Amino acid sequence: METLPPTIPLALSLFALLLVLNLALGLLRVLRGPGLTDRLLAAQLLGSTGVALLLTLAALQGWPSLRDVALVFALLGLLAAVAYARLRAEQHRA
Amino acid sequence: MSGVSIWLPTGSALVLFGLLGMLLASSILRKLLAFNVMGSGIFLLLLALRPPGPDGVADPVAQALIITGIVIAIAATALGVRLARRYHQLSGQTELPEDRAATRDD
Amino acid sequence: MLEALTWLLLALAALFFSAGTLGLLRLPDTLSRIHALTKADNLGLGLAALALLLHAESWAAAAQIGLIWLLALAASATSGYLIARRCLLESHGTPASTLGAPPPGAPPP
Amino acid sequence: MNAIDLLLALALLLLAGSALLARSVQTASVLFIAFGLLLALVWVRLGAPDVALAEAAIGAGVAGALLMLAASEFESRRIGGSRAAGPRLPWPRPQGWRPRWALVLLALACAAVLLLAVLAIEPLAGAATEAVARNLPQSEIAHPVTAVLLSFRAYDTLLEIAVLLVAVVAVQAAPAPPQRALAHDPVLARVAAITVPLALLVALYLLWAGSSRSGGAFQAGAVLAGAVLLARFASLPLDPQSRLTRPPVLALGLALFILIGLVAGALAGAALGYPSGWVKPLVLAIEAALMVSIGATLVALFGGSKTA
Repeated sequence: METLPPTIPLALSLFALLLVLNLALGLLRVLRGPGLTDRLLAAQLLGSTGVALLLTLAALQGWPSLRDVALVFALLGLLAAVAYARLRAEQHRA
Repeated sequence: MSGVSIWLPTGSALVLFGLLGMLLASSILRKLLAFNVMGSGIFLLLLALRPPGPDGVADPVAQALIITGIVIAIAATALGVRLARRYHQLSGQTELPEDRAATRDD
Repeated sequence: MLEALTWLLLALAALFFSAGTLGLLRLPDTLSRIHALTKADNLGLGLAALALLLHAESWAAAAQIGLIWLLALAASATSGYLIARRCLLESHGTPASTLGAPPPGAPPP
Repeated sequence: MNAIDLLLALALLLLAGSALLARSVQTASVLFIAFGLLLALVWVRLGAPDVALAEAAIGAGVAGALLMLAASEFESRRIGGSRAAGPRLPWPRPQGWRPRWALVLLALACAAVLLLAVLAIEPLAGAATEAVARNLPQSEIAHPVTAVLLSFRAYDTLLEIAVLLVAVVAVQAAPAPPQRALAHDPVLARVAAITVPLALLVALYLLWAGSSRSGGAFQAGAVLAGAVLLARFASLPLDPQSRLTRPPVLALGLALFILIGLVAGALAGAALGYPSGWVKPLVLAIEAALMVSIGATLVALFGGSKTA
């Protein structure tokens, strides 16, 4: 966006890169994680880091609609965890 | 250009993963999951072949096609899942007979 | 001034995100890892949201960023609770009799 | 920026591979949700926020929850020990599948041919983009993707809705196994009581946003379905009689689309056309009906509800 002070895009790009790096490293751990529960943390990780990345890219590229994607991410991260926990709860009572 | 071309091998690899999953997995649900992965690979190829314009926004026709594709994929997946659940309810199995036979022979 | 503040906030956010990832990589058990992920990452998200608020193009955009942060906070706290609960139940073997018992008001499972 | 793309691509392949190789189908479906969310980020990087919205809501949210439901049903009976199919491990099979080399080679060959083919294609730089941009003023819809979906290629969307309706009819023809009622969880109920109305609001917002920027009936419908499913998991009394998934609601979108397509089309002189000056209200009306029907369809595809 043209209204941003000159060094801000640089800061945002660096931040975005760092977020993706965190995401990739975190995923490695989640995939190796022994328990089934560890795997669900992948969705959690994408929930928080993904939202931050989307907000950053929205500012960086000047696309307001990316914030809408972030909104949907935040809502659906919850749905995944809830579905998982509820359905498994059901299983253990069976 | 170089930014886009990363996605061509990625999409092809996803298609490969999906194909392998559909051919080799014995559980019906795994096959459905693989079907979805394969579809995602195809969508990725579709969009990667239409590089974004100068404003960075991708081709609207390709976007509309992919949105349609995602909706059709969920409809097919849901139908498959329902049939699998019904099959499981009636037979107690999670695999189709021919897949069970194939894995038993190995 | 605004620029320096943005850099500072983004650096802090990056620090918290990295701390969360470090916790995810190094902490020994699942419950600790949930803790690292849901706490550190959300603080990072809050700081990043604050930095981006400074550059929001309108009040509506700023409100939306705030809403997203609140929503992500609630979602991750709830998911963290649900996942941790499930994790506890599974590690205790026979869950329904001990920790998984429904509250008094709930219908029998 | 290329480093971001590279990392995203690697992470995407990693997630896809581990979802397909996961020991239990439940794990696989959890990883599939993460795969969908990551893919949504990739769509953003490719400049397709509309696709990202649809992927996050439908591809990750609804499809993942659907697979998860079936997986938990299958594996619960197995763990419960009610199966008489002989001794089994708690998970289906240690690796899930055994490689059969001829098939592996065949798949590899197919993928190699595909890769060579797509590498040989000269990317079509913006031919369709220009055509859409040229005709956009004439369509009276500000957002190009919405214009393609509801004006330029409206017949595509019409048939898509018809396919959805056929799928839901087929799904309802195969009765779902009865589902166990979920126990009440006070924390979840309180959070959902705030989140569900917010999600309904987001659905309306996406519908409205679709006329000028990313968003539209599909994304809004998927968020609507997500809200209803969340309410169901939290045992909230939203739609307790399952009125939403009755046939009239499911068919509403297709019916209104056809009706407006014929009536307005007759006035405009072409089937599925809109008379000038009326485009925006008509498209919004169609999209609103589509949103309700798509949301209802996704909920119906998910299966029968059982309230506590």
